[in-house]
Amino acid sequence: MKKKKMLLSQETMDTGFIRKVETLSDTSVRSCFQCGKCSAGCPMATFMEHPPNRVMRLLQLGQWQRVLAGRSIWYCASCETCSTRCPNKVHLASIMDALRKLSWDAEGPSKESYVQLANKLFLQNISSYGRQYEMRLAAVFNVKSGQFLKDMMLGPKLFAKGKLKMFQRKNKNLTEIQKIFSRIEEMRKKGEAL
Amino acid sequence: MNDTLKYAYYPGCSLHASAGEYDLSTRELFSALGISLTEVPDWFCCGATPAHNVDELLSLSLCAKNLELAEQVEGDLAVACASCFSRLKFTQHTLEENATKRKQVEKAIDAPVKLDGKVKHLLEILAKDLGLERLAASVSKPLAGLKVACYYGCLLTRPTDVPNLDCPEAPTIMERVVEASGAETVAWTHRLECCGANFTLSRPGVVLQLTNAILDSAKAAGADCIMVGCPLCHGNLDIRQKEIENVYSAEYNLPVFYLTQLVGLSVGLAPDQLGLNAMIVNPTPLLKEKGLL
Amino acid sequence: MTSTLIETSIYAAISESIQAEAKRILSDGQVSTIVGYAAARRKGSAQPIVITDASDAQKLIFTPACVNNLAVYLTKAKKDIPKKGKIGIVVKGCDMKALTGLMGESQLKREELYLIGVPCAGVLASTFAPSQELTDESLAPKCTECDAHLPTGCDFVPTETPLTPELEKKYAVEIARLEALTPAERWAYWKEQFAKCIKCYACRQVCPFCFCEQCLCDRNKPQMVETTPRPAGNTAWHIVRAMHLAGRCAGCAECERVCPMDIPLNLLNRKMAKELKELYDHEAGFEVTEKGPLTMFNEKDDQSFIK
Amino acid sequence: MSRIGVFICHCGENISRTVDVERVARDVGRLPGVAFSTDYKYMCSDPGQTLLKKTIQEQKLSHVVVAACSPRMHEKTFRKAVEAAGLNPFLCEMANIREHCSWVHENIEEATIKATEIVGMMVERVKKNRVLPTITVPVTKRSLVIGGGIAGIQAALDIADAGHEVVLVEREPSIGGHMAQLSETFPTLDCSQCIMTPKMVDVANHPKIKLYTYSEIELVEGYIGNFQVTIKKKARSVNEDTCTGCGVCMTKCPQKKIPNKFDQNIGMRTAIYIPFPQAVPNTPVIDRENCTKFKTGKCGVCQKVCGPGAVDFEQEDSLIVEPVGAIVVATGFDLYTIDEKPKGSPIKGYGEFGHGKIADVIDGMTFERLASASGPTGGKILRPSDGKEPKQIVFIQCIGSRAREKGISYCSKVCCMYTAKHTMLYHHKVHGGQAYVFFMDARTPGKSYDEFWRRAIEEEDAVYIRGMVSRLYQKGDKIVVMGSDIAVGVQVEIEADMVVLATAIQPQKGADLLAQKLGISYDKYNFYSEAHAKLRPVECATAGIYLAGACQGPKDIPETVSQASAAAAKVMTLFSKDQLEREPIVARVREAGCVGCFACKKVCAYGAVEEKEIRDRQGNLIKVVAYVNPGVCAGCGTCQATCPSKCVELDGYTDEQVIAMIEAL
Amino acid sequence: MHLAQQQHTFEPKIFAFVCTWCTYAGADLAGTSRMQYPSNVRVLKFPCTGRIDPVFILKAFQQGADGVLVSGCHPGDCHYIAGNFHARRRFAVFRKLLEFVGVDLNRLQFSWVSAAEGGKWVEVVTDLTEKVRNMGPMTEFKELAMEEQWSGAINTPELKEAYNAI
Repeated sequence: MKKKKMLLSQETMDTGFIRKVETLSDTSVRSCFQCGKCSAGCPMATFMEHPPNRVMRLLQLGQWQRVLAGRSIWYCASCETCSTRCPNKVHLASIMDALRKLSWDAEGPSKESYVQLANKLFLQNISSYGRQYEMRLAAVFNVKSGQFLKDMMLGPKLFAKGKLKMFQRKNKNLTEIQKIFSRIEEMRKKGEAL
Repeated sequence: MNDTLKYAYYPGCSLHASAGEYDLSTRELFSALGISLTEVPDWFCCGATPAHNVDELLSLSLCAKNLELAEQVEGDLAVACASCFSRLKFTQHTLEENATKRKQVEKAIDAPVKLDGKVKHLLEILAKDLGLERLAASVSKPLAGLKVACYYGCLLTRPTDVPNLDCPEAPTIMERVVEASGAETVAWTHRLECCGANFTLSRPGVVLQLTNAILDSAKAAGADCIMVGCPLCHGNLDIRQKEIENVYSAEYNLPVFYLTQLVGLSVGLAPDQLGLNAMIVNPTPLLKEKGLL
Repeated sequence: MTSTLIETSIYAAISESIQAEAKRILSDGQVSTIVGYAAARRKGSAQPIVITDASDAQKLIFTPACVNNLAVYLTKAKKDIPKKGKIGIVVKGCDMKALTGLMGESQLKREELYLIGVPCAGVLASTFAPSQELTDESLAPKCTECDAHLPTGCDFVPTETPLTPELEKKYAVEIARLEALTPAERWAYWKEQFAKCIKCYACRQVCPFCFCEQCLCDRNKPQMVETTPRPAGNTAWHIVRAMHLAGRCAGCAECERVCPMDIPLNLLNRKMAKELKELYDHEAGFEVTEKGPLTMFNEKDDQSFIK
Repeated sequence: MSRIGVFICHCGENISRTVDVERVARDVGRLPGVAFSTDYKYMCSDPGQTLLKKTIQEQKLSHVVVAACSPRMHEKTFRKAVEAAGLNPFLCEMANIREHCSWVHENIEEATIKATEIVGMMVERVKKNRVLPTITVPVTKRSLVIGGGIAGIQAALDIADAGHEVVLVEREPSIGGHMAQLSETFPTLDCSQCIMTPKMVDVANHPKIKLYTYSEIELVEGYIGNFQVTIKKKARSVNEDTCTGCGVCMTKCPQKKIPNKFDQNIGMRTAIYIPFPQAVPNTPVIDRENCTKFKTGKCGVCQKVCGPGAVDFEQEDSLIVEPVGAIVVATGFDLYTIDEKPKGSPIKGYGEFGHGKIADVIDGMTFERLASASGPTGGKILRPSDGKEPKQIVFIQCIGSRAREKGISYCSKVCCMYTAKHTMLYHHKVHGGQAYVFFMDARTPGKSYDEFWRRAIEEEDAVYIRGMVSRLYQKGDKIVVMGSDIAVGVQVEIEADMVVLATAIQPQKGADLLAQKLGISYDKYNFYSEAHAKLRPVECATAGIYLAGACQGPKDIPETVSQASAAAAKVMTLFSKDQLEREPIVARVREAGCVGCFACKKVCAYGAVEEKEIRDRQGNLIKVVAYVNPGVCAGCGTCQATCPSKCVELDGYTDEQVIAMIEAL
Repeated sequence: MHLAQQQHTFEPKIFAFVCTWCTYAGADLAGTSRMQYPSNVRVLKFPCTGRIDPVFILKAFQQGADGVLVSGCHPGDCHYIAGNFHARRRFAVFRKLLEFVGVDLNRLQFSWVSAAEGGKWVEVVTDLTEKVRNMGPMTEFKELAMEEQWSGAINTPELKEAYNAI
């Protein structure tokens, strides 16, 4: 995929996808003129197969399959360095958010599952408890990702320091949160929101 | 200026869990400085990075809900966690700029969005609302001789026009606050670099690499300790410091303080009021050496 | 070693043709004057003559002693020649080259000349008596390198064709010998030659191309070249003269012939001609050209000697 | 005996740090002819110059040597000061003891000796300096403008509006040039003809402008202020004075299928024609090669239908001589073609793009005609091959330009901008179409230019792909474009309906021949050379000839117009005086010694040497000698070095002066 | 290497004939750039290399020059269109003549130095100076001049005696 020739035509360049990204991120994809400053300052660029500028370039050409297939978008740390320094006010961090959202929706073909899993569990925690339950988050992640012993050495120490709580009190107004989740879902079903 | 500063307080999830000492020291410090904090009742998680990462609408809605809840309490909203601060500020910024998103969010929370209230990080309250002069006047045990590396991380200052805490590329607010407390600060290269907090669960290897570079830079600059304003940064720098030393065969031994802990020390609070015992890298030898304990 | 005889039997017939043609053109008024050769007092010798009357036509001859380049009479000495009408002139191939050069330098106009060409097998060297037989030894050195036995572009040329054996090129051999020496050895050679010079300026006087009214080397304000007949001035004079003739001299060798001190002056001129042939593929005297090799240029000229 | 004054400048410490200036002043003071010598802190300063002037008067100096910086720096300053003190300015020389001595040597002893020798050399030189009078030449206050494109039109109007007569010569039947062909212009997208045609009409109506269309320059003689220009007026076959421009001839002409050059040969015209409806003058011309009357002798319809009887088959080319004082050259540009070029030409075509044999691969100018409302398609973008609207269109920049292999290494400067404009025009005209641009760099310096380019991408949906196209080939009715997006690092392939090539700008054909007639220099591409790339960009090295527009190098319209107005201003400066003054560093012939070999004439690059007849009182020709026209001579001195008897001398650099310098050392 | 501080037994005299537009300006640039080079060179300014007569070179050697440099604009850069092209031919031929009469051409250098080539000026001048320094003094023309003074060599015992007595 990465090296495969691009056949450009109005059909292969998904401008609808670009519009979606622009709507979600509220930033212009086409403003980018490929100066490369985003990639120059990205702390995560070395971990990505498409550095940020190339993600932008592929996006400009409507080549979303190539972008979403890679793990690049999941390796974005949301550190906002790119957005801060872009000469064209391209809010690349927001574009990354939009891409992850669209990948998530499309049950994207990304190879990166750990980050996605962590995100999923985090959001589940919010809807179940209202607030984060760090202990549970870590434990469930380790179970689901099959890394039972990950960070086991840290556990007792943190527990001793009072940094891990065995129980989490649910918010009294938890239903309000759950309503937010369900209203958003409903809006999306109706096509009122992306 | 009103003598008693009053704030609604949004601690965020971490301060009720792994960063309990940040919560403790914040409350103790503010009461010592005569600043009133009232915790927002039944606040929710802001959604943090994972929420905006995959579902911005959810993230905005969660924060908007929290802003709505904060309206119940008198005063601006004081936020301790850099991530919560960033998300709340982002929400205000986005909803002010984008009417479509604002309407969607109002629908999700089933309430009008309120953007009038000010969201302030603790640093802002200390440096601006209280003022550095008054802060300095409250100092009884100056942190003389302590060389502090102030670590901002990503979200306190970035991106331009959103947090508006300080210059996004060359901030000085942390340095000014801790210098008011009598400490020395060091100039170092990695104070704005990312620690990779988002991956602390999923990809710890990444975190180790990024955080090591930060510790290395602070050490090279001659710092005695690091000061942070974010529980996520703290987690990586403090909790994982031993592991990093092992992996990279390095020796840092840099205690990582929350800003409220250091300022708290300077106004004469006791170690147990500041939760110093909860720190993984033991600060006691350093503080003793500097005559601060 | 026996010497090779150069066949000159056709010269008599040529003389007759010249006389007839001269008579004709003077009679019908085509020319007012003819410059040619006539017999001189010493046995077998010849000298230039200017005739204006058809009855003098029979005085004209052509023999191996007719060595002079008559072209010079059309430049410096032209004041002696009546100005009216066309001038006829008897020219060998080598002399013709000088005329060609002079036409290119606006000194002569072709339409004002009537050229009587002479087929020539060679003339005598100045070091031999005029009555001497013409052999490869007594032949003038320039004739060993002659490439113009039959003059071209003339108004009249006798029909005879000279026999011209292939001979050793005397100047080329001498130039090659000098070139093989070291600079110091060459300097020594020329120092000795130039030291002989008495600054009589016969070379300048006889040269068809030294047509300047005032020679640079006679000037004293400023004095570009020392005028005294001493080594420094002599050397400068001969270098400047060789430079001024470069690309123009066609090798009539009159300078060398008239030099009372036997300085091999034509060697310098031949060397310059050789260099111009190699550098710019230029050979003087074959056609009237608008510009000479040193008054024109090519953007692609060699500049390997320039840093 | 000379009374020379020598002034040694310290230049602050710049000289005195390494040169013992007092010692130099003392030593040169002993030289014969030196009446006064001194050293001073800053000679160029006001008190320094006052010292100089005062000393000249008090000491009654005859010559002056100022030993200071490079004469390139302050020679004018000191000569002016000397003149103010009543001496001829050319009796002052500078000795360069700063750039050539104190700044390049550290050893004080060595530098001091060298400085003394340099000053001594200049002392000997200045003794031989002569009083040189300023040279004046008369000025004919009429100007010739060659080329009737926007550059020529602008220059002609500016000069004419200043009240001077202008002779405007255009090779084609109408003025207007390339700008008249354009559809819309960047960065404002206003219609080219709408802003162009009023100016063309102004030219036609201007009482001070004499317009020669369908005419060429035959011969240029003379020099600044005094040119004689011979113009060849080609036979138009229509009498310009009687023709009313009604156009009946054109409607009746039976030859209607002749490709119109103005429409890049995609539109057709008749044999008697005007190239485009707004042509100036509105007088048709008969294309004799394609006219039935001229080919077979039969027809003559145009003559029969012409009411005023203006058609004249017998008309012949005529030659007109115009005296002018200045010439503005504004011959404009031509476009590179990708066709195979004849062997030996340094310019190569593009075999990889089919050598121009793919019908729907067109150049930018053809696209302009397609997009033009008055063009052959009425402003519709249609493929030349089948008249269909292209749904995918590919633009390729830098065709020929920046391609050393093709023989052109320069950037054509306007292509980035007009390609951006093309994508916009396409976007406006073809709904649902997609434009792609392959580019190497986007070069958009200019007011509102980068914004314009970004607009094409950000608002007008053009997809820009960084990377050069490797090959084009026809596949069915598509053209396959093989490229690469170097930002992504993968190959790109597009099946296009039409390809537009942004071909390089070249000088007009025959630009070199015109330059030879004018005696101006040109570069290896035949672009005309300015006198100085930065400081004299509109003047030729040949005095009195000025450049405007793309004949000098690629330029866009605003730049062309600016340069045209600048050239006009230069002409007006020249015309502001009745007599022309110039520096008297020119060659002079000593007629007494000259034998008229004209070696000097042969080497003179300016044609300054003329032949002059010397006659006695009776009028008999004594001899022909050389004469150097001081108005034309540029003062290089090549003639003097060439003259065997040194009968031509360059004032200011005479042999006497040179030999004096050599002998001084 | 610091040239100025080295001690030399022989300091050659170098004449430079340069055009004002390119090489003179290039030498000016070397000055403004504070580049350093041997102080042996004396610069004579001409409008153009086209003005430089071969006689000047000859004269320079006669006046005691040990080396001569002729320098002008690069081909195509001539301020006077083609002066340097004419000069190029003139000197191509003249150097051959000098060579033929026995002048070592290592003493005669030609170069193109543009107004932007301060560095090249320094290089050309330094190279020629060093080369000529190593060759030693140019004695040929000086000896000729000496011979003029004496109308012959001191080759008899009488003359030598007379000379020594002076």
